[in-house]
Amino acid sequence: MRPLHVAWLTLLLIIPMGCTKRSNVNPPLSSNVYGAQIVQVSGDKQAAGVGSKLADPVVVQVNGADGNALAGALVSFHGDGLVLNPSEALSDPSGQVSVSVQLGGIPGSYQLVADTPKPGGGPTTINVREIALGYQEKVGKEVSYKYCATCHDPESTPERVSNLDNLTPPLPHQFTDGNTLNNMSDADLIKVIADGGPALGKSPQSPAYRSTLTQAQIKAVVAYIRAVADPPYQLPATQH
Amino acid sequence: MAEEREKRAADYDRAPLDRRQFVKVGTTSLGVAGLGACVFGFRYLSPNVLYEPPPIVSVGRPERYPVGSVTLDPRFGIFVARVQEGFYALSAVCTHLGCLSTWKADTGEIVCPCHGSTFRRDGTVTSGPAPEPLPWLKVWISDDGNLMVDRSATLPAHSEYVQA
Amino acid sequence: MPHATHIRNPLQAIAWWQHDFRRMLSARVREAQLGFRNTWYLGALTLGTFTIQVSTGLLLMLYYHPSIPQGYADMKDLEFVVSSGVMLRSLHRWSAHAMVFLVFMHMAKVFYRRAYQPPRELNWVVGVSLLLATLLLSYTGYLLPWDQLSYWGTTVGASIISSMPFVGARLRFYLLGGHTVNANALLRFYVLHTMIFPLVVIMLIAVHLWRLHKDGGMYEPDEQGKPILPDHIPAEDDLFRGVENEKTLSYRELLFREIIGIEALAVVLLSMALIWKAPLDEMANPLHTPNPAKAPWYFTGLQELLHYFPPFVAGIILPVLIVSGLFIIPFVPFFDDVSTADLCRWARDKSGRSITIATVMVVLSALLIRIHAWDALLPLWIVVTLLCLAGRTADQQKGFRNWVRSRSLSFWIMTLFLMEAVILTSVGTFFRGPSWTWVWPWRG
Amino acid sequence: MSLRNQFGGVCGFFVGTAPRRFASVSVLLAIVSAIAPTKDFFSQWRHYQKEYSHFIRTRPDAGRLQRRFESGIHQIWIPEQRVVDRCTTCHVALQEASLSDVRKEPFRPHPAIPHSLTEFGCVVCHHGQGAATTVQEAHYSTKAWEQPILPARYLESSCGQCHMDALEGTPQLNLGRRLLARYGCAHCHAITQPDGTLVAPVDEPPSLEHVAEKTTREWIFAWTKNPQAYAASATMPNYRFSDQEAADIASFLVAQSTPSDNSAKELPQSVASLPGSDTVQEGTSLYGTLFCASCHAIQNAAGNLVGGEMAPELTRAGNKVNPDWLRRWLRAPQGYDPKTRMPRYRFDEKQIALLSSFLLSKKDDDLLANVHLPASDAQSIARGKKLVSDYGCVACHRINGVNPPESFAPDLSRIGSKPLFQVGFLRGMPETLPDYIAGKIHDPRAFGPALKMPNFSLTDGQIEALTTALLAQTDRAVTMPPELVRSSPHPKYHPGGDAGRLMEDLRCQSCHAINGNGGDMAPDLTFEGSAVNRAWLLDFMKNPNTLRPALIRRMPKFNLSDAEIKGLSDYILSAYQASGFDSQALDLSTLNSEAATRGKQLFYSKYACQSCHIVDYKKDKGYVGPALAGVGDRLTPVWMYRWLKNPNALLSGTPMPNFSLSDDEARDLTAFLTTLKEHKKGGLK
Repeated sequence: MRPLHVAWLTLLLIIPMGCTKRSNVNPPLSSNVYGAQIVQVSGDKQAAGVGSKLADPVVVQVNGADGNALAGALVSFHGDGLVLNPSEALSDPSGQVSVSVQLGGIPGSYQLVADTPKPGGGPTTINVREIALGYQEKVGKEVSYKYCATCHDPESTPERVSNLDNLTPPLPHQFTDGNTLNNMSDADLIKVIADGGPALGKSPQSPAYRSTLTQAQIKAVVAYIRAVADPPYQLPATQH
Repeated sequence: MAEEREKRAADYDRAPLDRRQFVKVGTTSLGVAGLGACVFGFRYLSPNVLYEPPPIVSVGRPERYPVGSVTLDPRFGIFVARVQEGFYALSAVCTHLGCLSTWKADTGEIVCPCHGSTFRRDGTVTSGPAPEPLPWLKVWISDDGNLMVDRSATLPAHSEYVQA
Repeated sequence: MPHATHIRNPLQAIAWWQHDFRRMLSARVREAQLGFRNTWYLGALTLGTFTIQVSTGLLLMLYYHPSIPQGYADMKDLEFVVSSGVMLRSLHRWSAHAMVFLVFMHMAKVFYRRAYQPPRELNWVVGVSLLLATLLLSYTGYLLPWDQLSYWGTTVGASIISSMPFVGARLRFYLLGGHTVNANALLRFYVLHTMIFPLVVIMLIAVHLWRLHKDGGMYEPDEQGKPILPDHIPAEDDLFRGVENEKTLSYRELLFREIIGIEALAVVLLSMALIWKAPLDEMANPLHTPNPAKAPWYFTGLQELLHYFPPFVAGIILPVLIVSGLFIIPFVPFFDDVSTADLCRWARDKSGRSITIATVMVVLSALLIRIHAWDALLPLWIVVTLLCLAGRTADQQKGFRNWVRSRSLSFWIMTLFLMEAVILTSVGTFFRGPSWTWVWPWRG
Repeated sequence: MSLRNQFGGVCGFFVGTAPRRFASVSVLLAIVSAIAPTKDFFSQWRHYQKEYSHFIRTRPDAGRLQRRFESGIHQIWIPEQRVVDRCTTCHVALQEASLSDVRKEPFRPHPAIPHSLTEFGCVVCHHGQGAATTVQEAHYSTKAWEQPILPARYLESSCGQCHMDALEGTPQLNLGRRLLARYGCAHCHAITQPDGTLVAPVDEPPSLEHVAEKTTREWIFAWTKNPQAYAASATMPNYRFSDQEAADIASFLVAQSTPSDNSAKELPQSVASLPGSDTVQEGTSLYGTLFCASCHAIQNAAGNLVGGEMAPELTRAGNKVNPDWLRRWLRAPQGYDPKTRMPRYRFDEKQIALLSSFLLSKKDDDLLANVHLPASDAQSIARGKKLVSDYGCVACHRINGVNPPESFAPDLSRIGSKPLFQVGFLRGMPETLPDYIAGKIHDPRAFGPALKMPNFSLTDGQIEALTTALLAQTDRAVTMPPELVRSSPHPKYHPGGDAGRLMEDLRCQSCHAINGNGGDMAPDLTFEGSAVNRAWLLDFMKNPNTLRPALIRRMPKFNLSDAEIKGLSDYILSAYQASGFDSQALDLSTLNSEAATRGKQLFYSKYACQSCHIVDYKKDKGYVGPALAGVGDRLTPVWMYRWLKNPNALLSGTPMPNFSLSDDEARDLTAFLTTLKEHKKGGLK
């Protein structure tokens, strides 16, 4: 008899608790518009400090089967370690949804996944990569903006005009050029930064920074190059 | 029914004490509890953290120590010495009764202020009551370029010199 | 005098040893005295908490430095790195609360059993002194963790002291070793808590037990409610004439019953210590007074009084009245001799005394209403209601009303005091929020 | 029934007789007292250490990791700094660089930073409770420890507790500190930094003592209502005044205004007196050729701001200024506001007329179209005066008859350690200090409509940066031992003498830094006297041309007289000398033609200098560094030589790398560079 009483009491207590908890959650969005395709509009591959909000929102667009933008489609966002606002939304009249992204606290790449339900069931998804910079990568970014970017970055900004077009071939690689730079070892990168292009048989247009930068700064630049590499840099298997 | 229960309880109360059983069970249980308390006490009494300098200490940049110098680091009770062959470290704790010895630069020897033991710069005893030479301690250069000494690791004398 | 050859096991040895040792505990007791209902074992349990306090306190002293801020850091170490340290500290804390509570209970129980009657009046005085010593012991220990709770609790307590006329400020200065609660105060409280008050308490306990034995062991009233003294025990009851005029071996019944009781209490306190950690706030910050700053719970009743009355009244006059009242109760037979029936008789005739009593009640109520002390008013009116009830009751009626009728004046005084203490303390502890305003504890 | 009986029976068995009671209680006591040590054994940190020792077995360097791992509670104890950090008990692998690919907490190694773990411990930077050995107590806010772990995005603030100078690794902190000074936070709030100095505001809000001369009551009304409507880049925040309040303030400001020194001066001729031609067109091109855009910005047709941010945006200047005032201002800005950063250009009458006509044409007819203010009366002025003093306008602006307020806004020197009990959080916001600070900057009035702090139009990134900078203002930072504070001295420098007065008049230090004082828009002049040749300097002053073709911002032409140029050049050449430059570091006779030939070789092939510097405008294209055509005229050989050997020694922070040239190489390059001369007709006679 007594255990039964306890069970009843527990049930009576638990049910209202469950109910109140439920009522705090917003009702999930729903939509009966189904997109055939989801594409990324802007905001990918941004780099920001760990835990920071990205400067620009990530914008994706839902297209219908005819390839035109589709309004009112449900798009939901996920991402390990990311704080996403909103986590789901309906596409606006131009078929777009924008989401503000706050990076996680661990340096490295983060995948933002946006998906929308397909007409036949199941989602269609797109992956967007964002980059969180730790202390070393931040130092590398500062150093490379000051010393490297004028030649290695083809984009000009109000503060800095790109010098890339003024160089004679072979032209420098962008730091995001993972296809080339991922194949170079850390030691080689350090060497070419410290001793200039000729150290690896490359162009003398790349000066030697051994006496200008400290070893820590050079390592930081390498860390930054690794962080922004596209496709992402994979650590070689450690041999011991 | 309630009366019955009361009666039974009263019976239990009145039941004559079986002294042997009583003592056996009681003391055994108390013994178990006491033993537990001893284990507990042992664990409680041994501190899990120590507020002492760790055995491995950094004595700063190697450049601080010129060749031919013997420097007492009183924080850690060690001598850092540099000779032509390289660096070595000695415990500054006199092997006699544990006083902190000092380096006399004018006479070039290590002197214990308590009972007058004197040592050479390599730790060997020259006079006084000290029964053993000052032990050599393990020295190395850390990744960030500081001179490190492990006060818990002694070495045979003259076995190892560290290059800056 | 028992012989060493009689001793057959260690427990017996303890009992004999105790018997020899200044006869602190009677070797034999009358079976009638052993029942739980008589004492609720409150004295033994209090002694048990004190034993726990001493043993845990000694262990805690091994990790405690009475200095700022190390004292607080030691609390953190006890919590985080000392094996079972947090349990030990919690045990010390809960058992301190339990001790204060049990001492109060013990006093009330002894009082309501009229166990203070001659020849036990001296032991009653010792008991009241033990109550005060326990409060002081607890209060001085309250500061040692050096967190916000303890710092401000102590500060509030110390300012109650300073409200004494003429000597208050001076006394506070000596107690704290300065004008504020600071490093000196911490050291002084440490010495008081770990040396002086424990010694005082131990000595008082020794006297208390010795007197207990001397006054005929545990109190047992006869039919008329008068105490049975050793030399009044009827001869036919005496089966152990060779040893003492008592019945049962005390080591076998009394000691074991009490040990079981103490063990059970230890189980309860240990479980509490395992479930609830002793509170620890942020480190003491003299620049920030938490709102409300509360004294330890056994002083919140006093603090509640301070909210209503000027410090001189609440901090000095009332406590002095209460304490001296407690001390003198056994020495003034008047309180015991005047029964409720007498009181009612007074109330019925139109003599000056009835008017006096009525006036006292009305003036007291008016005063409490004037200062909005509703919580203090409540027990007063309950007592007045009960008295009126008793006054309207015919003689020889049975049941509760008659029981009320047969109480003495001292019963009413003590009941009023205890009710006030319980109500004021619980109001001060649970129902007072920031700036000592009324709050409902269940509303956030 | 039977259950109850059974229950009674069971109870009876355990508590029935006194021995059983005794035994039961004793056993219970034994069990209960065993719980505490058992709990201790199953503690969180042991769990993590066990997990770690399992984890490292899967690593290739398992043996080494195993040897370096020691179980038990670890602590970093630094008595001098009161640090007792036990974080390493669970974060066991902080010093294992070989685990750098691990992303699982608490086993990540610490990234490489300039400090070792044992130097400051963990809590000094990361906050949280270092003494704790449970996850909850160590990381989160508890009753016994208020400060939770600092979120990663504000972590740079911890560096700012000691480091006052801009570090490479702390872009956000650096930005935040710049913004603190730039947005005038320090006008109202006192912020004492770890080195004991107050944050000095760098914005210069104009004096309003003569404001009626410059603009109208209507404009002041519109501006006060919403500064950003007039100029999107306006620094002045929006106080959300009501129409009535804005009108009262405008009335008061006009009423308190007094005539400036300028008002007594003769009025320069207006554009109406110029003969014919398209004056606005001419004025526009004059605005361009005078490089006004170096400091002032104007919105272009596409809505983008073009120009510098040092001086006010001029997009709608025509709505604001009184034409007479503008012309007097262009002639002598200091006559109106002695503290202005605007130089006194030696404009001629025509230039003033053209420029003013151009600026007056920059207007937006909608801005003031709907502003119709009633005539101002005494009550309105009185109300305005009260508002002005209540809202602390004089903390920034000088206004007649209102004294600067004292301790007007809370001191923020220790805001990073503000106890949470002092903080009034908004409903629904996370109750942490960073969130509170960020929320307060984002929308101060949300914390109470009566609060005076205005709404600054800041981006999320700027708010994050400001929060970071403010979080650096901790108790620890303020009480930091001076030997730990890293701060470079900030000497005050003002050039003296006649030349000094001229330099003040020209506001050289608005753009150029000298001895660590001044702007960073133009080259540092500290060692200019050692660097340049006299003839070149004279020529340059007369007709400044840029050395960096890629730059939009350039040195304006000041129309200096020959005497002024001569005096100024002499002063620069004698006063701004680098120490030890007369040494015989370079034997000029060795700079011969062979050396120059070798130098040319080095310049073009070995060091590929042409990738950044232009020598031959036809061939070379690099424009990272200044053009070197004519550098032989400009720079002295000794300077060139020393510069080539170690640029950073002469100008710290220069992007020019140190090539570690040998003495010979440096000499040869110098020889080559000295041959680079522009054969122009010389400057001054």
